[in-house]
Amino acid sequence: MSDLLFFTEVTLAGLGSGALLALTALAFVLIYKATRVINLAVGEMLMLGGYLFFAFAAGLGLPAFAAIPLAVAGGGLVGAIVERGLIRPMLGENPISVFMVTIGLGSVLVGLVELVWGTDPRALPAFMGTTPVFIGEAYVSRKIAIAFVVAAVVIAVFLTLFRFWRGGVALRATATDQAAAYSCGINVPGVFSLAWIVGCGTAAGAGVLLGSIGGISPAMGVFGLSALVVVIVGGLDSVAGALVGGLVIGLIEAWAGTYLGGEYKLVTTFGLLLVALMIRPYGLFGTTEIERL
Amino acid sequence: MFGITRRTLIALSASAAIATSLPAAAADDIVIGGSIPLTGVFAFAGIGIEAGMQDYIKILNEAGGIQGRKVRLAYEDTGYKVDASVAVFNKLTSQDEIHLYYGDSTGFAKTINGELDRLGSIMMAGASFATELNDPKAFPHQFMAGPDYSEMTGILLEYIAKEKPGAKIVLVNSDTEFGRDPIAATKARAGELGLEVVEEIITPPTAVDVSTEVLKLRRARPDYTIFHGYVLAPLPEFMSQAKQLGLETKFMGTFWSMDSSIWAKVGEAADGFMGVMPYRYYYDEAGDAPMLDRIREMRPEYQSTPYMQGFLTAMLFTEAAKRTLEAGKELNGTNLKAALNSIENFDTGGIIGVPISIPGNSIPVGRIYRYDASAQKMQPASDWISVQE
Amino acid sequence: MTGQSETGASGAARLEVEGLSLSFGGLKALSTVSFAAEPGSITALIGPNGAGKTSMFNCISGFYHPQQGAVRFDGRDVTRMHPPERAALGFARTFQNIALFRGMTVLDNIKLGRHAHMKTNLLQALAYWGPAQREEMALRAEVEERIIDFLEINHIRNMPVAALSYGLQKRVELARALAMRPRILLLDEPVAGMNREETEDMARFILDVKEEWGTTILMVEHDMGMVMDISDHVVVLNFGQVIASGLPHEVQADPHVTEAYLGSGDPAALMARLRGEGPDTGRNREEVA
Amino acid sequence: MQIGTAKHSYRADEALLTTRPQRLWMALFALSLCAAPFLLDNYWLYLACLVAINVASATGLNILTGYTGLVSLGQAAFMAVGAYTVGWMQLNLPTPFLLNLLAGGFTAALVGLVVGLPSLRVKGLYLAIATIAASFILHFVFVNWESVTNGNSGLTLTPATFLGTPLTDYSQLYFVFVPITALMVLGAANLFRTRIGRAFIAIRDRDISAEVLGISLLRTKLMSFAISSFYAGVAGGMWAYFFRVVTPESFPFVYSIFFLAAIIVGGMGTILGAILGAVFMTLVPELLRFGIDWLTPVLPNAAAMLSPVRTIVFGLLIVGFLIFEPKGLAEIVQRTRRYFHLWPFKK
Repeated sequence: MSDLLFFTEVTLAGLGSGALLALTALAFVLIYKATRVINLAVGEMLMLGGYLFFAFAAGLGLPAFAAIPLAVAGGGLVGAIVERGLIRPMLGENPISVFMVTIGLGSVLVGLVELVWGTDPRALPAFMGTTPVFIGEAYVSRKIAIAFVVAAVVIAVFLTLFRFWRGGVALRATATDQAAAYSCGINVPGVFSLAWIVGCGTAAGAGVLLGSIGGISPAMGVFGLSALVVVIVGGLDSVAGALVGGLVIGLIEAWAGTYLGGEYKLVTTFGLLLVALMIRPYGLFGTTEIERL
Repeated sequence: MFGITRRTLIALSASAAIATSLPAAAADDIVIGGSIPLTGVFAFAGIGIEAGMQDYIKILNEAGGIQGRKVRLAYEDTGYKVDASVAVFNKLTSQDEIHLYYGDSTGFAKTINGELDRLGSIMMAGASFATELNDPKAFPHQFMAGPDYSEMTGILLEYIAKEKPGAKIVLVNSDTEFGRDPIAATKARAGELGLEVVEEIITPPTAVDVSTEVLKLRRARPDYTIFHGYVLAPLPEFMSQAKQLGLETKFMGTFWSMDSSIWAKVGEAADGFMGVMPYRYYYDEAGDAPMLDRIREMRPEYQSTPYMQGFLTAMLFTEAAKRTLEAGKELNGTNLKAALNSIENFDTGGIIGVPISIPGNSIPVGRIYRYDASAQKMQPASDWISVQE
Repeated sequence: MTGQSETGASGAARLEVEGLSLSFGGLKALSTVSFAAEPGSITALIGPNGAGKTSMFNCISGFYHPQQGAVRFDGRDVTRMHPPERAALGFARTFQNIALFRGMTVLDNIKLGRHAHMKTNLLQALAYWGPAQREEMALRAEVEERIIDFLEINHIRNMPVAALSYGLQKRVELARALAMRPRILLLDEPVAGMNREETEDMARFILDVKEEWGTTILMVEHDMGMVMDISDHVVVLNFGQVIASGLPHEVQADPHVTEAYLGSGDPAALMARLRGEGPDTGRNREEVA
Repeated sequence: MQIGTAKHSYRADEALLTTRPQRLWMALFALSLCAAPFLLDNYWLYLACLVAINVASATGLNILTGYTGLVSLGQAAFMAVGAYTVGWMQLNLPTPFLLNLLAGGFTAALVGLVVGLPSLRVKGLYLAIATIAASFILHFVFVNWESVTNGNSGLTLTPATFLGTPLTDYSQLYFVFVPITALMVLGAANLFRTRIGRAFIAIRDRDISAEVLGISLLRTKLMSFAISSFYAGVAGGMWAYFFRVVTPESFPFVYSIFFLAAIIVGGMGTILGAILGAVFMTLVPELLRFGIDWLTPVLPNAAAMLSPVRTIVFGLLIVGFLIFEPKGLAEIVQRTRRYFHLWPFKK
């Protein structure tokens, strides 16, 4: 096989996993944009999404087209509960404290999942088919190809909504200036809830995709850390940043994993993160926060 | 409901039922201590191990115990965390007089080794088959109830060399202590046997998406792919993608990947998976295995490979204790280990298909099995292979 | 840095600003501003809102770096120095919006002022050894006897700053600035947001500082009554330029000044303010939080 | 309340323990620490040693995060640096173990300085994330720098020897660890009586006005990083002598979260807080173990619930304290003290 074809295939695989990263990063961005909270529990929400799908599809025997929306809705519901129960009481507190609350929340979610479903890794019921996909001569794993398409569509929908839909505009306004948005009659608490519902729902959906590729386990939340790198590189408050950052990190991980070895994947990602922090602390597309005297 | 498997529930309640229905402890009980992972990433193994040990102890006690003394298992969950295992060890050894101990991980075996040497009163075995532990000088009070990881891959290579001389091999290992354990030994042994290792793939411990690794595999086009350092994931994804690509490679694994119930859940993609297994399977109908008949009598449903491991470990523990007491010696680490090493051509009741000897810290025998998806069973693909020198 | 640190603030310094220009992007905040604060005197910097007073202060304390011109401290060019170096030299300042450390007690806040003049290193600090302990004890004694007594804040020394009234917080900030052994004291609106009584107290303390400590004082202030009462010298800024300077009564009579103030609001109120009448305190309290 | 005017009373006023009851309690506490090894069984001694190690490291993190306001999720990685240094020295050099511990501390401090560099550019959450990145990079170094770290299998240490005796059992280690930890805690307490400690707090509260007071942000933040990682390094060194095996998997990322949780639960920015937090967070999972023992007769599968329940309790403690008692256990202790201070005169 030619080196060029191999490179193309690796690149395509990288783009595919990059799309998954971007989708997960989107959950970070939505929540951060509206509420200025870095939700480290996004990884665990993703895991929960995988398990909810598992429960609906394997446990209750529902077909995939019903189980997927239910899993996403379940994620959204948990998001709503978390926002009302944990995040709103912390409004106005030090952002670090809120960040730590989400770490605690992540731990609780992992424990609950272990309690209910045990710790064995499981495979999700297959619903994506098995025929391999070829782009030209280049092979792409079918699951990865599907994940790429789904992630791309979802991100495109979000970008459109942000621009044209009232709720999206309200979210952007809230992100820019909460007080001003409030005085313009925007229901700011409503926007907060909405952002958490949509963000956690998105994470749960990403969990279904990820779980169908690699199986589910209570430890799969670590994927959230890679997505965190994506948002830092892309900019915490930028949807476009999540998209570009996700693809970039996906590509770099794929190249590093292939040409250096699998053990270099994480270290390359985090090395990149450090460089990004030193050069552009607020990300490629993020808004610079101005320090005030 | 919600996909909690029946097996898990049964195993949990069974283990707990046994734990609660313990007869009142007598003062001269022989206590086997245990740091056992009933939860955490290795719970699947811990639950089976615990059940296996309990069952053998039950059989033994029903037959009168050891010189009239009952045997009892005192264990706690560790969640497969080294510090928790050490805490459990200290708690249990503070509560009971313990001479035999089951440990749950390589990390624990190494960590507690100094304490074992200091105490001098305990012989330990466990769930780790780490090559490093197979060294009677460095680990004089420990052993493993099977071949170490390098010996396991050695058995696989032996088989490959016979089936297809000069075969091309790819090694896939997880980037953990467990995963990297046999790499060096495997490469050396492959060279000796005239096999060619064409690619080494290391996956990050948290890898879920293995597309790029599969591409590497495709490029290397091996005859055999040997996985080590995993229980299940990401093997099925490797195998189904390889099948999609029409790769001819045969996939192989080591002991902890060999349970047939975990492959049953994978379905069709699992067909043809091979690996090395030191024990017989629950459903093996071989005529020379009275212990398997006994197990099937006690437990009508399938028991996992870790169950067999626990069962055999308890058998060897108690055999060593019996030999020590029969020789009129004190129960301590050194005497127990000496008694264990005196085991020669020992009949395990069919748990292992050949008589075993334990001159050192391991039992370097095993057999190649192949998974048959239609029967949902592992079928023997070779005879018993010994790599004892 | 130099010998004066042992003898306290005896060496009042001369501060000179020469041809200073500062712009943010295209916006000119200051253009060729020059003035001087003479040793041991009180100089007030006044001007309507947006005249560039705070920019000026930030240039002097080293937060902003002017594009042109120089700040001289006793003839030494300090324009490029970082704030901590300036502090070591004898610059001390208070902030318009109180910049006390709210998690600490009054005493610790004041002690912090001395930071740059202390020598305890990490090892000594961890062990709290002879030199470290001696230095801390000397500081405590000095703070107690020279500053806390002087500013009449004995009763609050162990209270957390956050629990104090606004006026007292301003006084603690002054105390902290004094602990810095200032050779020049920069006061950014020292009486903003205070009531009449608090303002009078503060004015008295500022005069006392000048007399007892002999420190050079430069202040920005909106309360004209107070400015006219205690200043030795007044500099008026408007649109980033000096439009007048001189003795208080001279400045008050300057038509440019009147015009500058008239041009920026309600004429009657501004005239009254310029004359130092009425209780107008310039800012409301919410803004200060 | 006027505290005397005579000069010598300033010293009394600045002492760590100012009242008689305080000194009495401290003496009692010290006495019970000395008596503990003779009263506790091996299991509790093991826990006591572990607590000592965790207190030392949590105190270090508290200096950085609680007092200086720089959030770090890299404490476990710094401990690992200390542990590897000590392990390597123990195996390759004839140096005494106390010197090795110090060297572990200094190496960790050096690494801490480098990791602290981004703190000049970024702060708050971004810094926390930079420390996460640093810990993953350090992990990579531990796995791949085989000549020093022995790769994935790690280092297996010989026991420390003190005055010719190998320190192997827990009571021996206890008598080494507890004084070291006590010294470290005392050092931290001292630090906040001096200019350096005050500068840390100033940076946490308002870094810009700290600069005007002549506090160099660069130097001070890095100093805080260095001290904090020094503490972690020494704690990691003790850890190495305690477990005697150091592998890349010995100091997982959740261990860093554990320390952050410990100072949140104990109380950020108080010496007492780090101690209480580390003790509490180390012992709670063990106490749950006993809870499971009692529950087993009632709830048949209690044993299999221990680990998930521990995970849940760990998370709930973090969340609960942040929402309901953000100042942590230290504040509860203070409240109790005030209550009893007035009791029985006032309800």
